[in-house]
Amino acid sequence: MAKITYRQALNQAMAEEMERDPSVFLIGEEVAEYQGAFKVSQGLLQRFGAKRVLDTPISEAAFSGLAVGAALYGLRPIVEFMNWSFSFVAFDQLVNNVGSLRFMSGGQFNLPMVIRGPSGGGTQIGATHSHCPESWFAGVPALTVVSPAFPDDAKGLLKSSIRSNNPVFFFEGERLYGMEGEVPDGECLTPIGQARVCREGSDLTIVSGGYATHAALSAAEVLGAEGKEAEVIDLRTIKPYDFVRIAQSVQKTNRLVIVEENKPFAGWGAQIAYDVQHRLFDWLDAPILRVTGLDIPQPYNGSLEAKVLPNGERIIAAARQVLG
Amino acid sequence: MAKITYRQALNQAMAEEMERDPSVFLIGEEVAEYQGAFKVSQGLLQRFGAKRVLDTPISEAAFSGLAVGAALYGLRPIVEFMNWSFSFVAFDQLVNNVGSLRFMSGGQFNLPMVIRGPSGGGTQIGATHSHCPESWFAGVPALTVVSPAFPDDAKGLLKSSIRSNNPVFFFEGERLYGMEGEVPDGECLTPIGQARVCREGSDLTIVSGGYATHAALSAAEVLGAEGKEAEVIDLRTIKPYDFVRIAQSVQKTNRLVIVEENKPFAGWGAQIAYDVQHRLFDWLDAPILRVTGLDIPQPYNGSLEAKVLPNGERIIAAARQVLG
Amino acid sequence: MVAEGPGVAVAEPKAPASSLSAEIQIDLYRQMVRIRRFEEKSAQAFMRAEIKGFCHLYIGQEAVAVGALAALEPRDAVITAYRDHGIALARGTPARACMAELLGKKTGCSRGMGGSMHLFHRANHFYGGHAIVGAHTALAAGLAFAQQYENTGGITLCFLGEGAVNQGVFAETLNLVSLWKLPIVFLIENNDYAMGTSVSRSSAGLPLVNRASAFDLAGRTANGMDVEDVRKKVAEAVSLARTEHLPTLLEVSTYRYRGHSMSDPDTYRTKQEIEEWKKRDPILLYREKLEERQVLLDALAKQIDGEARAEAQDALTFAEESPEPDLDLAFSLLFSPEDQIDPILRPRYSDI
Amino acid sequence: MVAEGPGVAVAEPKAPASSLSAEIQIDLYRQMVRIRRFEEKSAQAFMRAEIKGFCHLYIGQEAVAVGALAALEPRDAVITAYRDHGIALARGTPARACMAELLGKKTGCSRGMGGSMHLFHRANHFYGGHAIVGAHTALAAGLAFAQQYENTGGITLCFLGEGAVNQGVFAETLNLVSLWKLPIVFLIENNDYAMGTSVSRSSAGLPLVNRASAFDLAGRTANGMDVEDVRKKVAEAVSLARTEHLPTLLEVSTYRYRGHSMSDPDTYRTKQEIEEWKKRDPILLYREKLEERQVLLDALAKQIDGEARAEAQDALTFAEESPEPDLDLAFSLLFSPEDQIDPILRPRYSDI
Ligand SMILES: Cc1ncc(C[n+]2csc(CCOP(=O)(O)OP(=O)(O)O)c2C)c(N)n1
Ligand SMILES: Cc1ncc(C[n+]2csc(CCOP(=O)(O)OP(=O)(O)O)c2C)c(N)n1
Ligand SMILES: [Mg+2]
Ligand SMILES: [Mg+2]
Repeated sequence: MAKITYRQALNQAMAEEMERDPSVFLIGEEVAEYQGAFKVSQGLLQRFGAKRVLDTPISEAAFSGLAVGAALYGLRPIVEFMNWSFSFVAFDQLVNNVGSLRFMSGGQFNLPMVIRGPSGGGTQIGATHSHCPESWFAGVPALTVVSPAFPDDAKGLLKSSIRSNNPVFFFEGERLYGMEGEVPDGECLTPIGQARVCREGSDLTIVSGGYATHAALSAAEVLGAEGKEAEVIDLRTIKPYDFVRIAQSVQKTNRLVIVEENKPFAGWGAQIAYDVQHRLFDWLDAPILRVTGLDIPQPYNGSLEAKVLPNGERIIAAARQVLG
Repeated sequence: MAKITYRQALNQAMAEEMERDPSVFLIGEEVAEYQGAFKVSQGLLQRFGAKRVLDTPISEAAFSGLAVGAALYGLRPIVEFMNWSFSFVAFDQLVNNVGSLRFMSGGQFNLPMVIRGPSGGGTQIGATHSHCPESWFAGVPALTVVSPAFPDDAKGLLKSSIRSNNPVFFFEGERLYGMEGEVPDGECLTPIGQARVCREGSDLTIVSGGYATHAALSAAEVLGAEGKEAEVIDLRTIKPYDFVRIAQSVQKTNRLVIVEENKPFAGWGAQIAYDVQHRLFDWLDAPILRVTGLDIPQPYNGSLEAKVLPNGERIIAAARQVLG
Repeated sequence: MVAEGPGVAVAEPKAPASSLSAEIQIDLYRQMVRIRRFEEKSAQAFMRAEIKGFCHLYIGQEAVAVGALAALEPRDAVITAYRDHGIALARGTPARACMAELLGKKTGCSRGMGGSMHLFHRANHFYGGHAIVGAHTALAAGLAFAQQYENTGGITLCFLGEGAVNQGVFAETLNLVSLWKLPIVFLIENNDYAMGTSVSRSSAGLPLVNRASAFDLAGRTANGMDVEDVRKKVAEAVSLARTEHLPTLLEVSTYRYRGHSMSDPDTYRTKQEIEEWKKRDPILLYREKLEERQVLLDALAKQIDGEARAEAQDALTFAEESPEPDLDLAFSLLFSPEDQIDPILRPRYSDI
Repeated sequence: MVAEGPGVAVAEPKAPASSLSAEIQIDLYRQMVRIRRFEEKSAQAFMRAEIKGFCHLYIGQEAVAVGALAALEPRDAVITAYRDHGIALARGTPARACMAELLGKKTGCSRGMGGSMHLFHRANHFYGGHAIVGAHTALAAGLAFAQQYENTGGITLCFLGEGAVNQGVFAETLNLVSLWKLPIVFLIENNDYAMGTSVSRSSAGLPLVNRASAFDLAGRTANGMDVEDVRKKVAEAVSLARTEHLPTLLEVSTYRYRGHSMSDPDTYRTKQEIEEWKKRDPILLYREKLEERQVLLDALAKQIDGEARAEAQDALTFAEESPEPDLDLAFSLLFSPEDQIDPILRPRYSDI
C-alpha cells in the first residue's frame, strides 16, 4: 500500500492492465505526447508506445466510433474524453453503437471497452463544460456506469472495468484527481455493482457518489457533532447500483437522503428514490429527499457555482428535514 | 370543429403559425419536396415557398445548429427530426447550445424555437430508431418538453410551442399520426405545463403521456369493468409537468401508477414518483409503481416489442398491485 | 475468355475478352441473380406483412455488392448501412439466416433482434447492417485499426450511401483514416437519392469523389451497373489499402429501382428516369455480355435463375416455419458473460 | 500614405504605400495594443486568482481579430470560439464589461454567468464566445441564414481554431453554407496548435484551406501576423459573401505566444520556436511599418500604449469593485418572458 493520488491510481490501473493484456489500448485527445490534459495518462506513451497510446484530432464521434469498431473486432479500447461534456458530440456513437450493437446482432459481439474522463462542476468552467451525464447513459439498458470517489476505488474499479467484457462508462471527478489515499500496489479489483459504506450511523442514510460523497461525508461530520449519526454510502457504481446495501441501511435508519451532483430532473437519485419507496415503503419514516445540482445551467461565477452544487449546507438542511 | 388526424392537426398548427408570423420557418430532412417523411408538413412548401420550408442534407448537427443561430438572430425556427432518435448526432447542439446560450450570455438572447418529430417504438424499426429521449432533454434546465397524446392537443400545444419565446422540445407519437379527433378549426392554444384529465376515477391515479396514455386508457377500461375506477391523467407537458393536477388526484385516490414508454432507469416517471412521495408522503396508501419500457434495447421482433412496450397487461398488473 | 464466333469472323467483338475465368464470371452473375430473387421475395413477404418496420431493397444495385465483395479475401472486414441484404448475401450469409432475420425469427442471423436493417454475420467478418446514417463509417475505421493493430493483413471495406457523406462523423473519419494510414476502402453507393433528395440537392462540390482530396485520400470512381468494373476498381483500392496503407474513397454510380424503403411512395422521380436506368440493368447487361462471350448459355442462365428462385423460396419457408425469439433470449443477449472479473449482478429496472 | 523621407531620398522604400488612411492605420495599431495590454492584465488577474476556470489569451494573434473586424460593417455578425477576448474587444465590447465577465461579476457582458470563454455582446452583433470546439460554426451558418432571410445585407464572420476543422459539424456546415449560398466567411486562425497537438498531427490534406474545394467554397489564405493583409483578405471574402453569396474558407496563419490556456505547462514546443515567431510580432512589425511610413511617431505610439494600459487597469479596477451576481439573477436569466402565450409555471426541481 502506498499513498498516491486518485490520478496516479487511475494511471496505475491503466498501466497494469495494458501490461497484462496487449489488446488494451488508450485513445483520446492529448493522452499521448501531452501526457493527458489532466496527466492521468502520464508516462503511458513512453512505456507502451504510440501504437497503444494514441493522440487524436478533436473528433470525438470518429474516435469513439473507431474504438467501438476495434472492440467489435476484439480489441479492448479505453477511450478518454478530456471532459465527459465533450461526449455529447459523440452521443450517437455511445448510445446507439455502444448501447445496441451487441443486442441488435443477436449477441454476436462483445464490447469490452471503457469510456472514461472527468465530469462535473466546481472548477468554474461554465455550463457547457460541467455536465454530469451519468444518468443519461445509465438510462441506456446495456451500459454500466461507474464513478469512484476514492483513490483505491479509482484503481480497483478501473481495473475491473477494463477487464469487463461489457462497456463501462467511467466517471472521474476532476476535483478528485489530486486527492490522496492508500492504494494497493498491485492487483486490486473493486467489484462493479457494490457500494461502500464510508461511515456508519443509525439515524439516517445518505447515499451519494463521486465527488458528492465527500460533501456528504463533511455534512455527516457536522450532523454527528449535533448528535445525529448519518450512515454514508458511496455508490461507486451508479448502474447497476447496490440496492441491497442501501436497503440494509434504510431498514436500520428509516430515513434517506440522496446526494447527486447532476441536475435534478430525472437524475439517478430519482431512480433510487423510486426503487426505495417501492420496495421499502413501510420502512420509511419520512419522505426521501434528494440534494442535487440546482436546476439552472452551471454559472461561471464561483460563489454562485458553489450554491448550485450540492453543498454541505443543503445536505445538512435536507438531513434535518428528514430527521423531522 | 372538424374531425382530423393528429398529423393534420400538427400540419394546421404549423400552417397557421407560419401564416401569422413571417419569422417562423420549418427546416429538416424531406420536409419540403417530399412533404415530410410522415407527411406532417404536407403542402407547406407549396404554400410558403422554399425560403420558409427547407430540405436539408442528412446533417442533423449542422441544421439544428443553424436553427439555433437563426433563433439567436431573431427568427423562430421549427426543426423537424425525421425521428427523435436521430437527434443524438445533434445532441451537443441541443444540450449545450439550445440549453445554455441564453443563460451563459446573461440573458441577451431568446431562443424561440421548436424541435419536433416522432419518437418511441411500436413500429418494429429496431433499437436505434425507437428511442424516447424525453427524459434526457427534460434533465437540461432550460428545456421545455411537450408530448401530446390527442389531435386537439397536438394542434394546441404546437401552436403554443411555436409562440413560446423559449425552446420547446416537442415529441410526437409516430403511432398517433393517423389518430382522428375533433380539433378546433382556428385559434386554439393548449397551455404548456397543464395536464389533462382523460378519465375520472377515485380508486387510483394513472399518470401517463404520449402514446402510453392510450394504453393507460385501455387499461382503465378493463379495470373499470372490474369495478375499479382509475383516474387517467395525460401529462401533455413532461417538463414542467403539472404537479398540482397530479396532487389533486392522488389526494383523492391515494394510489399512483405512472406509465411511460422510455427505458426505466431515471425516466421522467422516476422524477414524478420522487416528487409525489416527497410532497404527498402521508397521502399514499401504497408504493407508487411505474410501468415503463423494459430494460433492454428495442427488439425488432414484433411480439417481443409488444412486451417491451408498456402494455395493457403490465399496466393492469401494476394497478392491481397498488390496489392491494 | 474470348467469344469465338461460330464459324463467322467477328469484325469488332462487342464484348472484349475478360481476364476473369469463366467460373468467376458465372459466379458474379449468379450472385447478382441470387440477390435479385431474394429481394423480390422480400418484397412479397413485406406486402404480406411478414416483414415489418423498414425494408430497403437492393434491386438495381446488385453489381455493387457482388463486384466489390468478389475483390475481397475472407479475412477482410465488410460493413454497410441498412440497405444490407445484398451485401450480406454476397458476403456469404445464408439466405435462410437473412430471411429469418427479416421475419424477426430466432433463426435469423441476428436472432430476430435486428431485423432488415441489422444483419450481422461475424463468422464472415460481416459487421452489419447499420441504420443511423453515416455512423457506421467510424466503426469501419475501428475495424481497419484493429486489423492493423493485430497485423492481420486484412482490410476493411465500408459501404455507404451518397446521402451519408454529409454526416459529420464521416468527414472526421476520413481525416482519421488518412492520418493514421488505415487499410480501408470507403465505397459510396451513389444511387442518386437519399430518400427523396437527389445528390445535387444535398451536396456541394460534386462529384462526391472530390471530397477525397481534401483529406489526401485516393479518389476513384466506378460504374456500379457493371459488375466487372466495380470488381476491378475495388480490387485496385483494396490493393492500395493492403499494400500501401493508403485509404481510398471510391464513388460508384448506381441506381435503386424501388422506393427508398417499401413504405416510400416514390413520387420524387419520373417513371421514365427509372426506365432509363433499367436499360442499364446490371444483370441484364452482364448476361448479354456473358452470352456474347459465350460464357453463359441460355440453359445455364435459366438454371441459375431457377436455383436463385428456389433458394429465395426456401429461405422464406424456412423463416416462416422458424420459432419466434422469447424475452429470456432477449435479456440473455444484453450482456456478455464476464470471464476476467466476478459476474456483475444485473437487476432489471422495470418491475412490472 | 507614403513615408516621405526627412529630406533624404529613399532608394527603396521599405514599406510600400498603403491605400488605408493614416487614421485607419493608427486605429489598427491602437486596437492591437489595446488587446495586448488587456490580455497582459488578464494574465495578472488570473495569477492572482481573480479569474478562475479556463482563460485563453489572445497574445500573438491580435492582428487577426483587428484586421478582420476592421473589414466589417456594424450590421455584420461575428462569432468565435473560447479564445474570444481579443475579438470581443475589437468588435467594440467595452473593456470593463469584458474584464468584469472574466471576474464573474454582475457587470460583465454576460453578467458573470459565462466567464472568459463566453463573452457575448448582442448590441454589436457579437454572438460569442463558445467553448465546445467547432459547435459554433453551425450557429454561424444560422446567423448568415437569418441575415439572408431578413435580407439585411449583412454577412457573418466566423472565427475558428485550426483544431476545430476536424469536428464533424464543421464539415456539415461547410456543405450547407455552400449549398445554400449563405453570406458567410469562415476564418481559420491557424496558430499551429490545438492544445499540445500541432496541425500536422491532427489534420490530413494540409494546408487546411484545401478543404474549401471539396465543398466548392472560395479558399483563401492570409498572413495573420500582418494586420493589413488580414484586413485585405477578409475584405475580399466579405465582398464575395455580401455581393456574390459565395462563402469563403480563409486560412490565416498566426501564433499564440502563451500556453493554450493559463493552466497549460506548454512543454510541447521549444522556447526557440516561440522566439522565432515573436520576431514577427504583429504589433512590433506594424509599428515599424507605420514608423517607416511616418504615420506613427514615437510620441503617439507611447500615448497609445499608455492609454491601453490605463484602459486595462481601469477595466480591472472596475471589475474588482463590481458586485457579484446572485442566485435570483441567475434563475431570472433561464427563461425569456412569454409575450405571445400565457406565462408557463416553472417549478424548480431541486427542493433543498
Ligand atoms: C442520422 C440519420 N438521419 C436520418 C436518417 C433517416 N434516413 C434513413 S435512410 C436516409 C437516406 C440515406 O440515403 P443514402 O445514404 O443515399 O442511402 P440509400 O438509401 O440511397 O441506400 C435517411 C435520411 C437516419 N437513419 N439517420
Ligand atoms: C468538442 C470538444 N472537444 C474538446 C475540447 C477541449 N479543447 C478545448 S480547446 C481545444 C483545442 C482547440 O484548438 P484550436 O481549435 O486550434 O484553437 P486554439 O486554442 O488554438 O485557439 C480542445 C481540444 C472542447 N472544448 N470541445
Ligand atoms: Mg442514396
Ligand atoms: Mg489552434
